Amino acid sequence: MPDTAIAEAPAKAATGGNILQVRNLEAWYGESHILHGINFDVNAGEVVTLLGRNGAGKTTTLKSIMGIIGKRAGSVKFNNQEIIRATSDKIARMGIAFCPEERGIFASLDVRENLMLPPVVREGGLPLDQIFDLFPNLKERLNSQGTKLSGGEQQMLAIARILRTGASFLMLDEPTEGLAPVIIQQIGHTIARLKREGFTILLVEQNFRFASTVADRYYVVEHGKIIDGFSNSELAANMDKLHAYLGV
Amino acid sequence: MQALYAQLLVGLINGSFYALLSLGLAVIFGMLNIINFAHGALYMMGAFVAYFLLNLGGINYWWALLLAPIIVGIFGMILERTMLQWLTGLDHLYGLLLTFGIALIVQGVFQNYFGSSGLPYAIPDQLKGGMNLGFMFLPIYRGWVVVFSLVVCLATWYLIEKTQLGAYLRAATENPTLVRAFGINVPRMITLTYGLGVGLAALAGVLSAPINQVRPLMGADLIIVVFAVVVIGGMGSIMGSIITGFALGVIEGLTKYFYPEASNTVVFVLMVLVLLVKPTGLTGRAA
Amino acid sequence: MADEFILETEGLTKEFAGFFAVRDVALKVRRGSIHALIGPNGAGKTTCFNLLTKFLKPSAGKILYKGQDITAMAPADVARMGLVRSFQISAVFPHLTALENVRVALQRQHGSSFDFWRSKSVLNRFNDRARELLNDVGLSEFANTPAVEMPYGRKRALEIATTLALDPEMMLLDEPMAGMGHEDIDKIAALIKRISAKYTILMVEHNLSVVANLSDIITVLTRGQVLAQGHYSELTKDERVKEAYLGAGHA
Amino acid sequence: MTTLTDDTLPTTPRAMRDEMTVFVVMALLLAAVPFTGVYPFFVMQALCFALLACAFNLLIGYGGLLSFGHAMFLGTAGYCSAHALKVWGLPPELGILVGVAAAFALSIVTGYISIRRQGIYFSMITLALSQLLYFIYLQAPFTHGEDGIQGIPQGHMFGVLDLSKPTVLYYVVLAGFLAGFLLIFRIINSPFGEVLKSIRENEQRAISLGYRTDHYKFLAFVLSGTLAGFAGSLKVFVAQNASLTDVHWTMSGEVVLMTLVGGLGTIFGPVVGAFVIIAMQQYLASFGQWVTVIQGSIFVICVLTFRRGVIGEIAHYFRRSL
Amino acid sequence: QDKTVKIGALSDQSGLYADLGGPGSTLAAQMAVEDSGLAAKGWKIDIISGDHQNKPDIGTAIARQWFDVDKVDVIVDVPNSGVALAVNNVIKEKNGVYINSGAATSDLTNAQCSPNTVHWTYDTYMLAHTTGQALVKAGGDSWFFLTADYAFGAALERDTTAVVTANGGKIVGGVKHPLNTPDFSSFLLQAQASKAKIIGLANAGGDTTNTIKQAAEFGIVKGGQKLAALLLFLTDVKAIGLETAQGLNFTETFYWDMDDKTRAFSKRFSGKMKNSAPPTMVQAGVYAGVRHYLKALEALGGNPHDGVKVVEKMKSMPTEDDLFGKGEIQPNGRTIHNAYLFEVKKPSESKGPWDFYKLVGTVAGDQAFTPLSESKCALLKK
Ligand SMILES: Nc1ncnc2c1ncn2[C@@H]1O[C@H](COP(=O)(O)OP(=O)(O)OP(=O)(O)O)[C@@H](O)[C@H]1O
Ligand SMILES: Nc1ncnc2c1ncn2[C@@H]1O[C@H](COP(=O)(O)OP(=O)(O)OP(=O)(O)O)[C@@H](O)[C@H]1O
Ligand SMILES: [Mg+2]
Ligand SMILES: [Mg+2]
Repeated sequence: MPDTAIAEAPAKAATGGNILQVRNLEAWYGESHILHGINFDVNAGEVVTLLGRNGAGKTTTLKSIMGIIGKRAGSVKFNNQEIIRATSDKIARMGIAFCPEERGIFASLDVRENLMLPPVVREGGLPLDQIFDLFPNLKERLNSQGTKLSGGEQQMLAIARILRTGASFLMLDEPTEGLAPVIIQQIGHTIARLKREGFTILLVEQNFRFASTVADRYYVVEHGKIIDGFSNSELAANMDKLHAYLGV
Repeated sequence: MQALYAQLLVGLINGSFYALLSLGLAVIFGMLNIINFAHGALYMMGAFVAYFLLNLGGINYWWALLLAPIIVGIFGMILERTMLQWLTGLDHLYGLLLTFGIALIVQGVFQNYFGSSGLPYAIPDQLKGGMNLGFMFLPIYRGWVVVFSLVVCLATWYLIEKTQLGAYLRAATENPTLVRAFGINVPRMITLTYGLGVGLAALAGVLSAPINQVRPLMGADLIIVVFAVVVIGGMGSIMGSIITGFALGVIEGLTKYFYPEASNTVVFVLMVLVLLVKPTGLTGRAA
Repeated sequence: MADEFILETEGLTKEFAGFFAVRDVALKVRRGSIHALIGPNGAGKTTCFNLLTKFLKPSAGKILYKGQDITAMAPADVARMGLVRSFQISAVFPHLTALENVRVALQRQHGSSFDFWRSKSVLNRFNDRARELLNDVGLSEFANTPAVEMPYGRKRALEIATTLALDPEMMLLDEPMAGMGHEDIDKIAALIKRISAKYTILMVEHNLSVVANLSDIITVLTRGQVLAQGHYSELTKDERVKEAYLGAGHA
Repeated sequence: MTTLTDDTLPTTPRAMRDEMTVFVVMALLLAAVPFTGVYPFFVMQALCFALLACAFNLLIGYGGLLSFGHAMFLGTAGYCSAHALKVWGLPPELGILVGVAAAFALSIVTGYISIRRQGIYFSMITLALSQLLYFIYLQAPFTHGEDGIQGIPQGHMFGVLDLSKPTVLYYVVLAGFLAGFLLIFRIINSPFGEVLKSIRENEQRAISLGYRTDHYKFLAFVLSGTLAGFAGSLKVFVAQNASLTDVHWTMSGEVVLMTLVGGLGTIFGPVVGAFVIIAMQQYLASFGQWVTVIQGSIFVICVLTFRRGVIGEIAHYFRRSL
Repeated sequence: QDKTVKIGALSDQSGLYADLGGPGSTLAAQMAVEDSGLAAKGWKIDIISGDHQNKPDIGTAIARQWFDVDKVDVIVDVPNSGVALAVNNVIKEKNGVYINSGAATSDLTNAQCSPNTVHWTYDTYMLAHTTGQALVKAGGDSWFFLTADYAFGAALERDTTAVVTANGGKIVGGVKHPLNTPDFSSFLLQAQASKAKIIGLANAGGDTTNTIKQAAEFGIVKGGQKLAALLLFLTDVKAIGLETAQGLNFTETFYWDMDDKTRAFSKRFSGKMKNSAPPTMVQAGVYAGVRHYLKALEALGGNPHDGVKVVEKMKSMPTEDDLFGKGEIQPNGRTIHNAYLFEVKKPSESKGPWDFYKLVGTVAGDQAFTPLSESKCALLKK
């Protein structure tokens, strides 16, 4: 079965128009070829989760979309515009925001500066008070140095700061890593709410239990390829297969 | 006692050069993570550009104050685009060596064409003469240097520490890729920053042209002292280098009075002492 | 008493410019147990670890290890007494091979580490022991791979092997499963279980299933203070713990 | 700091064998110099700097510590040896001993002060210390200020080797260099060297394993400083003078440069680098004013195009450690 | 007889002294060879040049290599006292000929004199003596010294002090400043406060020019004090500019605009210089020294490649040339010729780009240089 067929099949079931279209995406770190032709779509307003084992290439996929991988090939269309050749600052300004797995909190900036750092690219971002509702810790530590936050607080800050920008397409790389269960639940609620407000979210998650509470559709990545894809409703039917893929 | 006041004031004047130079160095180090060894050479270029503007183009000191930093700044930006750019993410050492090489080339070329003893540059008429302060004769030009550099220093500090642009810059130092992925054209910003730092050096060059000889090697020895200022202030700390710059000028002035033989050494003594007590300089952020 | 509890703290406090990251914590870790430290983000768990291993100086309080006051010791000396930690972000020597990584730890105890005049081939006598340790954590095939080239989960395993090489009495593990796939989690959990027969383990972990399965006793920290302590089954019933940490959805 | 030596390959037994082979070839080539018509003084000078660069490399390439004041050991040993030879009239072997002992003492003092500083601050404090020393030497009567100590007698080593004969001097210098080189090679491949490498890789981790890392760095510093001093003492016999240039910061910079041109963190790189730079100084001398421009261009090209240095690039190409 | 000669012009080609020696010295040597007319008589004379970068070890390495490999017979110029002394030893060891013009240290013909060395042009003793004596006689009887804090500065100060006090003047104070100080205001304030009539600058190069420039800024000369630069070259005056330098007193042994002969030579010389500069006294010294050396070789009938022998011959012949006039080389290697006290012209008096000096006085060679009776040179105690 060709890859494209897998990718498109579930997409039809989803809502809204196609916002991101990835075709034959390949990527390299120096000499090593990591992505070998990734194909998938994301429709406006849905939450799509990439699943896969450690090192499958999930993060690399997000980075390639964002344009921060040295060498990449294939096609990535955002709102029908080809962005595979664009530089990452242009891509960001088109309305894609990325929250990296290593969080990327800036040590030389305090929490407030970290939060205010990403420029607003369009209307419609979350106002600060809402952000503080979501993450009360941040409000308390507003004047601390960014990297003096605890691991989990840094994760919150990393998510919070891209909600402000007004980008409507969010890519979150393992946002729950290192977070306490309470906070994970909160993030789940936030994602659900963002979705209601019209955000589109591409999520990478190891925590399958969490993903299942928020995602509309799943793709499974292995060895730099999409090997399967199904919607949330098909989840139960696919559980066995999934266990095999992820080694749960 | 009067003599002492005079020495303090004179020290402050020298301090303003240290402050301006180390400020540019701190901006460049703080933002680009490059130890700009070419700083002394660019300072020298600033003075030379002022000389040429006057002698070839008939452009006076006041315009030179504006134009020389721009011209040298553009030169710096070309350097950044063609060479320094390729060193992002590498160890400090490479930037240091590259800029050291650039300094040798620039100084060598100037020496070839203008010899090493230097060229004269007169004090602008408006600033000639001096005031008798009672305890000393203060050349007006020197007074102007202090005031002007203080203003420039504070303006630069405000720009970097208090504006959004400054936050971008600081963030880009740590993780340029990510900042770029937030939608900021980091390479352009870095180029401009380097231009700014270099422009500050050139500005100091123009300021010093009427006081010192316009010589190809005028910056070569200064650079080490200026490094020390930046280190004492805490690498990359803007306020740290401004304050240390002025303070060092004063301390050096006092040394010249009490024990002149040590006046070139005092900065290093100070550096050792400061680093012994505060391992990352006076205001340095932890490594 | 000193025999029963390998590590005790009294009134342990850490203040950062007016902010109390850890406040008045009294912790008792029983010899031979797996003791988990959980709590919401920013509760002070990592800070606690840093205090115990002397990477931070306590603002107040006392730390007793094997009945001895270690409050004023240097980090390396604490490690020499058999109290060894792992880091929240994995810590290996990236350009050494797995075998060399472990050997560095073995070498420390054998007193030859200042010998600059001897050939390093004297270190070969540690190879067998190093291989054994790698084998224990399932890394035999990686013995000659530089650590940089190893997958994330394997690096964590390597870190544990290195720590074991010191033959510690007590290990502090900071989120050993963070960022790991399910496969690896199970492997490491099994490993921890296995080594707990010989060592006392104090660990921080957010993965509740791991905490539930492994730990003998759990201390819950919030806002730098101890909120509750007990077995997993007891804590899940505790409303305060639910609110502060587990969240409403937890049964 | 890690980007400096990211390319370092793990040393395998095969790598050790490669290195020994190259060493033997190098030693033979150098031993043959007097028979080739190559000017021996040039080679001797280069050998002294090569030893200095190797000592420096021990600190940065394997300890991750960039000293920007290594000239102070070179110069101090030079002055002390020169003084011992000329004023006290000691025989060469004792003259060398005096110089090395002085460098040893100096490295203990400066190491104690600097070793706890990190990264760039370490570099700067070493620079500051060496500048201090520079000014002291400028003032101290026994150094004769900017005139330096001139016309140092070469004498008879162990009473038999007449060092005023170029060939004899050459082999003595060569022997000194090879001995120093082998010692460094041994240090790198010793149990101590292993610990040093691991500290460079991840200091926090090394501490958590119970290593008092400062002690190891200190020992590395003292070894490196003392060996640099040995190079300085040898140099006195070659140049027959000891001057301020040897303590000036530009000399410290030159050492960095030699090491970088040859290949940082490679065993043979500093040797090659020293030969390249010294040759450059010698043969470019006739270009007069353009020397600095040419030198500057070479640095720029080196940093931009072959950052691993001559040996580093070769090693990388063959995937060998050299 | 062997008629090949190789001359090595060793100078600072790129640093502080490049303008007063450097490529100009090489040119001067070349012109001396051409003017000797020896080529037409079957001699083969080559010149090579080198840059000692002001580092003694580079200087000695080059010198040694020149003798060992390039078979150089004579080394000329060598500014920078440290390098000059270091090279002196090598030349003695290799039995070459050393005609030093650029170095200031009087040690070359005093404590460290050598049978292979001739020191042309000037030295610290002569500078101190001539300038000091002239100024005290003109009424400058109280002195304050600004001294570069190293051996050269100390020597200048010591020698000048001796002259000043011997002539009835007194020293009211002094300050030692480190080498290469960019700012002299502190020191100038101290000099101003001392109320001395003469401020003696016992320093060189950039230090001197900066002092003079900044002294003008602080109104020192306007306030009635006089600056005496103990070592100043034509190129330094050029660098300071007449506006600032006017009225300065100092000593040189050669100035391009002395008479028809010097003007003719200078015209030829500047025509070949990149920046059309006339010769400095150091470059003139190289020319004169090489001319005299070649004369000595010609008198010997060939090149014996024996330094001591050639230098002995040079000493035995009186010197005479277009630039320094008549003179002699003393047994210690010191060349004796006239020294001149100059004053820098006002800008209004200057008629050309290099028209800087007014001659104020002339001191005969035997008055200006170290008397043999005071010399500690070992060659004199035969
Ligand atoms: N900077 C890099 N240089 C070279 N290889 C890399 C780099 N980053 C990642 N890789 C390799 O690329 C592959 C895919 O990595 P990626 O980070 O995309 O995995 P992932 O699916 O996100 O895994 P994880 O769940 O661990 O985050 C892995 O084999 C990894 O080792
Ligand atoms: N050096 C520091 N300076 C100031 N505040 C600090 C510093 N280190 C930690 N903190 C603060 O102390 C609190 C406790 O931090 P700690 O890292 O111990 O949390 P944690 O319990 O490990 O959290 P997580 O589970 O998210 O890793 C946090 O609020 C953090 O911001
Ligand atoms: Mg990932
Ligand atoms: Mg933590």
